[in-house]
Amino acid sequence: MDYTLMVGGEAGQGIQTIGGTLAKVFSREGYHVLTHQDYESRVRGGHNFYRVRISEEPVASPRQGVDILIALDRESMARHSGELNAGAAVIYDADALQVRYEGEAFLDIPLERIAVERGGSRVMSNVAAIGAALGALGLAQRPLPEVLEWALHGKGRDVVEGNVRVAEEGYRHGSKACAKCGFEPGRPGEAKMLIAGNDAVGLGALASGCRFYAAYPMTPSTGIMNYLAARSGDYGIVVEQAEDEIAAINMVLGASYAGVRSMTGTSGGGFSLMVEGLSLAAMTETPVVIVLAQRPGPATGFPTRTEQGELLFASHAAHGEFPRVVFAPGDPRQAFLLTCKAFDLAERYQVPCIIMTDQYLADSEWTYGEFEFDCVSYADHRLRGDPLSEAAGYKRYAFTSGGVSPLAVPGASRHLVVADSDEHDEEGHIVEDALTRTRMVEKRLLLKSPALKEAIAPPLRYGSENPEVVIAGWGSTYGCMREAVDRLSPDTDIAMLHFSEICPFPDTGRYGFMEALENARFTICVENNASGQFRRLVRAETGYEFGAGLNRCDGRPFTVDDVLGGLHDLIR
Amino acid sequence: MDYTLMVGGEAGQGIQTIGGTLAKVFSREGYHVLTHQDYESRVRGGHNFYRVRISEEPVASPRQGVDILIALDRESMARHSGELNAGAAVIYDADALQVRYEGEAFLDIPLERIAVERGGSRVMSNVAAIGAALGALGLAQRPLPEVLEWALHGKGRDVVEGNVRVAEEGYRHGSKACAKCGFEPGRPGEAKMLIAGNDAVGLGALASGCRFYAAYPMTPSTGIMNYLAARSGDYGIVVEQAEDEIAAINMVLGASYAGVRSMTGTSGGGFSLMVEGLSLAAMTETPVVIVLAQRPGPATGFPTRTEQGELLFASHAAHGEFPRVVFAPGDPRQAFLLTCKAFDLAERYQVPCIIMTDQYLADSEWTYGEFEFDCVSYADHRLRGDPLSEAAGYKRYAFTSGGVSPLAVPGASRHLVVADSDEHDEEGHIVEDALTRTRMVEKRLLLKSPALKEAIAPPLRYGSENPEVVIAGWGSTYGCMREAVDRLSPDTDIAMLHFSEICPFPDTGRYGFMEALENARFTICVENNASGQFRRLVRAETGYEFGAGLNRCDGRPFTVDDVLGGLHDLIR
Amino acid sequence: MISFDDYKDQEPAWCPGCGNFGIRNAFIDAMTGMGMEPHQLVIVSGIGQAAKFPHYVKCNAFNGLHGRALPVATGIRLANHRMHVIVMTGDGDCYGEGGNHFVHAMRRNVNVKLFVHDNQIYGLTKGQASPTSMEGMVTKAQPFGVMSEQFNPLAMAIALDCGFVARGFAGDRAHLAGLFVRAMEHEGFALVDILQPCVTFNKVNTYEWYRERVWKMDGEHDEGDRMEAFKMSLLWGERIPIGVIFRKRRPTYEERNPVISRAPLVEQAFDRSKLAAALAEFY
Amino acid sequence: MISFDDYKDQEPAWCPGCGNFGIRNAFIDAMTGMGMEPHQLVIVSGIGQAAKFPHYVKCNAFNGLHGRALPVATGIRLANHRMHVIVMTGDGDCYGEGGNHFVHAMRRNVNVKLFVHDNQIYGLTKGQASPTSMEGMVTKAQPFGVMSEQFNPLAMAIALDCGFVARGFAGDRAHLAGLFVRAMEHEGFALVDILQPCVTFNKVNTYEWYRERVWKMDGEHDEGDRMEAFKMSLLWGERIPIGVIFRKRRPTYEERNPVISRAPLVEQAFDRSKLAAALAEFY
Ligand SMILES: Cc1ncc(C[n+]2csc(CCOP(=O)(O)OP(=O)(O)O)c2C)c(N)n1
Ligand SMILES: Cc1ncc(C[n+]2csc(CCOP(=O)(O)OP(=O)(O)O)c2C)c(N)n1
Ligand code: SF4
Ligand code: SF4
Ligand SMILES: [Mg+2]
Ligand SMILES: [Mg+2]
Repeated sequence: MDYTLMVGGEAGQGIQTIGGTLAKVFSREGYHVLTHQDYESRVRGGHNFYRVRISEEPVASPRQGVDILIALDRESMARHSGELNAGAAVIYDADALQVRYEGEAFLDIPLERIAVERGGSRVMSNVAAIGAALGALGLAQRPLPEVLEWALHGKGRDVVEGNVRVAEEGYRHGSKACAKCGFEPGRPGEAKMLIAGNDAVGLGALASGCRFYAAYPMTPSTGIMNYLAARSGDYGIVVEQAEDEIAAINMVLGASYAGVRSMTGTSGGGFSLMVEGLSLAAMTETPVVIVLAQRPGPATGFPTRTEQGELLFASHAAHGEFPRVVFAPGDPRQAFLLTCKAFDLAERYQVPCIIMTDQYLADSEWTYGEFEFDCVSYADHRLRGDPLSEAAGYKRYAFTSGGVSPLAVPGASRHLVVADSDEHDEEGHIVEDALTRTRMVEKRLLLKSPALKEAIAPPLRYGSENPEVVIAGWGSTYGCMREAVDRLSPDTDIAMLHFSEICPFPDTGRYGFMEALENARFTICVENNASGQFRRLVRAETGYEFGAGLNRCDGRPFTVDDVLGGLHDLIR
Repeated sequence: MDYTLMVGGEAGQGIQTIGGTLAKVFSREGYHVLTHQDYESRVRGGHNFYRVRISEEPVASPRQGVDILIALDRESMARHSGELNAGAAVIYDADALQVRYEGEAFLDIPLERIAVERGGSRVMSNVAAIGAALGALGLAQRPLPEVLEWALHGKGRDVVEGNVRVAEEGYRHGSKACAKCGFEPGRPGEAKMLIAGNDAVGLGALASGCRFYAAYPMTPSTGIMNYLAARSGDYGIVVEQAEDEIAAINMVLGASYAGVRSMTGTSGGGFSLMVEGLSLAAMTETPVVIVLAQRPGPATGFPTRTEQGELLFASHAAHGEFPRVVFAPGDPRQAFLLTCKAFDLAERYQVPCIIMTDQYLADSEWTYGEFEFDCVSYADHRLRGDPLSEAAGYKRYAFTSGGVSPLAVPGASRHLVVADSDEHDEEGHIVEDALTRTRMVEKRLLLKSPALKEAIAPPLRYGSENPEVVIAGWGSTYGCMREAVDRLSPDTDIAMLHFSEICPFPDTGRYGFMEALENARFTICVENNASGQFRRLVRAETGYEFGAGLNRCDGRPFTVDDVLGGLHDLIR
Repeated sequence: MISFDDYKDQEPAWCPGCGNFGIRNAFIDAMTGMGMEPHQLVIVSGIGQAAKFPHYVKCNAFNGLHGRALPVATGIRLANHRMHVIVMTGDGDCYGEGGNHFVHAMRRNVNVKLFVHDNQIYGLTKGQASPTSMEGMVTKAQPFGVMSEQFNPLAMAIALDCGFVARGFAGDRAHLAGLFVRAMEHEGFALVDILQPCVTFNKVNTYEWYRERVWKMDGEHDEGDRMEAFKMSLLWGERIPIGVIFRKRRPTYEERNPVISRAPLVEQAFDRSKLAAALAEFY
Repeated sequence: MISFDDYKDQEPAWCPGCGNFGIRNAFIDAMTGMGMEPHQLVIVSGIGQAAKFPHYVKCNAFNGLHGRALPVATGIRLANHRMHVIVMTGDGDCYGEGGNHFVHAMRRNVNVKLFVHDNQIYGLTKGQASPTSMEGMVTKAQPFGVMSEQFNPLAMAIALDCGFVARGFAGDRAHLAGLFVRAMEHEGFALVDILQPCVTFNKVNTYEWYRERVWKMDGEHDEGDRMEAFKMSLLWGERIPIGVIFRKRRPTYEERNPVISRAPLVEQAFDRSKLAAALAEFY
């Protein structure tokens, strides 16, 4: 079984409710799920859709084609009926859309009537649609009540019961209308967790002991603020909406200086405003984690869409020279793990760590058996408590062999902690002399860099051991590349190199990944941007030139089918 | 003759007056002059110095060693007496410094007494020092009165006359004290122009018809604002000090949109704040010239010192993908010419142009016979007047074969000019669809890039035709590299490649400069930074790896002697 | 004569019932009433629901970055002060991200009209608090309710001696159109803060909420008296005054700057012959 | 007992005679007078002559970016509100580059003390106009004289309902030290704008100029009356009032935010055992 459901309609029609609830039902039933959202920069109207792919096998990428389309308006029909797979079904309410579609695929289900009759309110027609889709698919309706309770949490027993009645009736209709559809629901498994990229970053922050988050709202990063704000009381996190992104990063640096783990998140425009603060983090050696959730630029661009257009910017951002860490997770699990690693490295080496996501990853949900919390180690790298009080003397920027100076918590002892944005001496006071400058550059940049590089894992290799074709990429193209390898293997001798730890660049001396590229006949770099930024980065780091690039810059994510099509054209 | 004079003392003691006036005297007498300043981030006290190198031959770099030291305080003696060349002279006032130095070199000249007795005021002791230095050198004192009049312009006849008397008396003393010094003044020539990097950028702006300059003060870029502000009345330029750098760049974009050529200038920290605006310039296709006068970072760093630490930042700055031009002039003449070229390209291709200087270049003065104004062509690339009024229709972002759409002046006709930061259609209105997006990326980025690359000149080659050693660099290392080539030729078969037009990278297919690198035995990249940014850029652009790098990151510029020493160590 | 329909452009992407429609209508009324033509106007905006305005009204437009409309407008005016330059912005855009420009634009007194669609919420980003959100309002980003003092743009403008300070209400088209006209007629920087219901995210400050409270205080106080105006600006509760609160003629930047006091910069020809003098300075 | 000398650190790089010396002396007087010890303080500053302050006084310090001291101070306070957090800043730093943070820090009412060394000029960058420069002042960057209205930080603070608004004078050490003490004692955000002669670049507002005008108005008006305070804040001319202009106790952010109302964040242990619950939400 490998089906794609799509919910289409205007903003404000409840597309997210339908898509999100369906995804939850499937994951609870133990299916593998992948969702992804396409929405416009408006609050009502326009055209949005939500895709849910389900399978008994792990899924990692959206696919082209739709098996069940829930069309909440005519526009959805106009735009998406061309995408229907053979045997697809379309759920719609002819009365509501005031039009009737001909053809076997089109199942007219009186969603609004069901809602009014069984639930007493037209708004519940979304729940009827959920039921109808499950009925059409022939999936068990068992988990529906509990999922509805989850979705409506806090809304009271009556509301939930009304919704359950509506869903059940929708199910009956869907099941009947689709009696001959031929969907084969597959075997349910153990309940899985369902998590989106933004939430995974938030969870990683929780797991790392993040205590302070300041940010300014900006799509697609806002979900992280929402996640943490909702949990701020329970987990003891101060979440502050700053007046602008400049304030956000400076607040975060203040909190970090004061002794707590701190993070901010934004998108490209906000990140642009933050880069002066990034440079300050570097100079003061204040740990900070910054999430850069990319969207298509330049400027305001496509605020609700996806792109990988800021790799080179993030890698070189801000004035002056300093080391940094740049991660680009490929899926929510990586987002979680790399967030934890970012907090650790930021504090251990007192450098800024940037986590790059994008709208596609931020908003799309994946299923997992579980997250390995235990593989995440936690260590407090700060100097506080007795070791601090008892220290014989303290200098914030003391020279050490590895360039890392003790990071004391101010106010926790009589020692004074002086952080300075100017070039400074070991104590943190302004200097003008050439010698101290040279030693400080050595300390901050030259000594720390090798240790940071040491901490960077090699790219993920997946596929053939001795591949003829290598596809490489970074960040959110992980899933579509992985599935492309699955589909082409073993007919094609293909492997993937996925880079999620990008800066410092993984050590080519220590890891053998460059050989795979050098020995392959075709090497293709897959990027969700126009200019091939990773290709350029690899050239800058290694001198290696990819054979070709597969690029997309229309604001939409790659599907596995796009990748397969692209490879087909390139490999000949 | 090749002498270096140095004036040392505290901030506020008049070092700039002495150094600047001496330089003017020399350039008026037709000598080749190169000055450079070293000052701290404070207004009084500390230790500053001003170096003036003079020669009958062109000079392009500071040298180590001092021939005449004017020591205004004891600190100057302590710091610089070790730098004295054989036969050097030190001018000081034992009474003022309350100490007497032993040795032939030390010429005690009663500067304050001369000032009081001849001029009536102790502050004129600086003028006495100027006279003394000229006397010691044995230079004609002829141009002194007119230079003093220039330096004291607007101060009235009496003041000038008093100063002239003091200078003359200083001259007599210096001449007498240095009777046996052995300086050989060389032959004077035709008066030369003397110009610093910042002024040359300002002059380039004037020559390009720049009408609007908004900026926020930041060392070392402030000189540009001062230059233009002083001339704003005469040349019809609005110079506005913005509340911050974000306002500055946005004002400049507003003025440019409205139809006038506009520029801003800043240093690294301010540039960080401007990058969101840079991205806006790109998306709206609004012409803009941005001067980035570098200083050592990160953060506040060394505010009054020099570094080339922002090449990769400027080349990749801001969110989203877009073309840009980056220039890095090597001397004031190049600064002038490239500023003119930047204005032209910015308007012709409607892209942002960044001119990178640094504190060394911004503040140091060079002499030239004259500037070639005529080689600077001026063309108005905007659509206005009758051609606009008579246009049949107007779309700000009309698709064209080269990606460049007509840039109309709003309000100059009934046509509406709509500029948009969101992804937009040809008329400038917001869109959400994939197709328009793809075509706009093509227009802005893919179509314009080749034309821009076409406009970029190759690096300047200097030295041997078939060099065994190639030294390469960018921006302000031009002079020290050039002199190093002069000094090593012909014994060493050496050439220089100096890059002043960096982004887009000069076309390696069209120009043969890569062969020089590939055929050389030693290739060395000279950069005033720690990490070798240009080396990395060349790798990213061409895959080529330099044999070695010669770097300096202590906030001080290279001297030709540093380069010679470095080459000596590397070439063996 | 220019008509309402001549000003119509793209179909607005605002939610049905949004207060922005009322503002748009009042604006077009004011412009047509004054006989202003689209090409005489430049509307500058930032990012937000309010900031989409110039796409829905015919005009020259610069739709720039979030928070940065005012400096762009300033640049336009300084380059060409024959144009009527209007900023359409939201409360987040203008008082949050753009707060610093708000302060300094008033000090400069450039002849720009600032019309703030103040829905007391971040609309486009789906309902976070804005500087003008009332204390205690709960949102996804403010689960404990807004803890900061509500920002008072009018009091601040009076403190900064802004020459034209007014408040309008999106639900009163005629009154608002009248304010727009008066703002346009004022020589100098003018602020009109417009109470604008956001029917989707602001469930506190609804049409009804505003209707119960707005009070047309035109004529009730001396518009030229800064102290009285300040007092008036502090009213927010049972009664919320709308109308012109403060008015004062101050010399504009355009009048003061000798470079442009005669003619707009964009109309001044570039005289290359002067360059010889510029070069001569360096000898 | 802590003494004056215990607070001394590096030798100041200010010009001889600079008003900053007076501020430093008054500050140390206030701190020693209150028995405050250096490790209990964090001084946050931006960039400028004023902002070098924490290098010249013993304390915990964060000398950050130009204009950005307030958000850093806010972050420090929110992470550890047992620390006394003081911002030392200049008029350009705070009202120019940092203007937006000035506005919003007052709204937040975080318990941070803001001491602005107001020399009405950009000192460190050699004499450009600052927001508080008086109209008409000629500088290299303002050859036609300052054309913008002089910024009035006190009026603006009162408009924003800041809980402690005062003006001091660097030339009156004892009075200024008293203001510092009162500001420190106030529960909440406090602004002290300090008239500070810049002997090098500001040739208008000299010691003499200030001395002829400053007027200790303590006791002359009701500090708790916002209208009276506003009126007082507008005085600038023959008489320039110094002292506490406005005072009002408002709940602080630290008191309102339930996450930290009991204990500072930095003292709250990280409880990893709660993570299971966080994970469970995703099933
Ligand atoms: C630098 C930057 N930060 C954040 C955003 C995201 N953003 C877009 S609109 C907006 C706020 C909108 O609020 P408001 O200005 O009140 O306008 P409204 O939508 O309420 O009319 C934000 C935060 C952005 N586009 N750019
Ligand atoms: C982002 C940025 N812009 C500009 C500067 C340059 N700069 C340093 S201090 C300063 C102004 C200082 O004025 P003020 O804050 O009044 O302090 P003062 O020196 O007068 O005490 C400026 C513009 C900077 N360091 N960073
Ligand atoms: S979200 Fe609010 S402000 Fe935005 S269009 Fe809808 S109603 Fe209007
Ligand atoms: S320049 Fe002015 S403010 Fe700066 S130290 Fe000197 S006198 Fe003080
Ligand atoms: Mg709003
Ligand atoms: Mg100042």
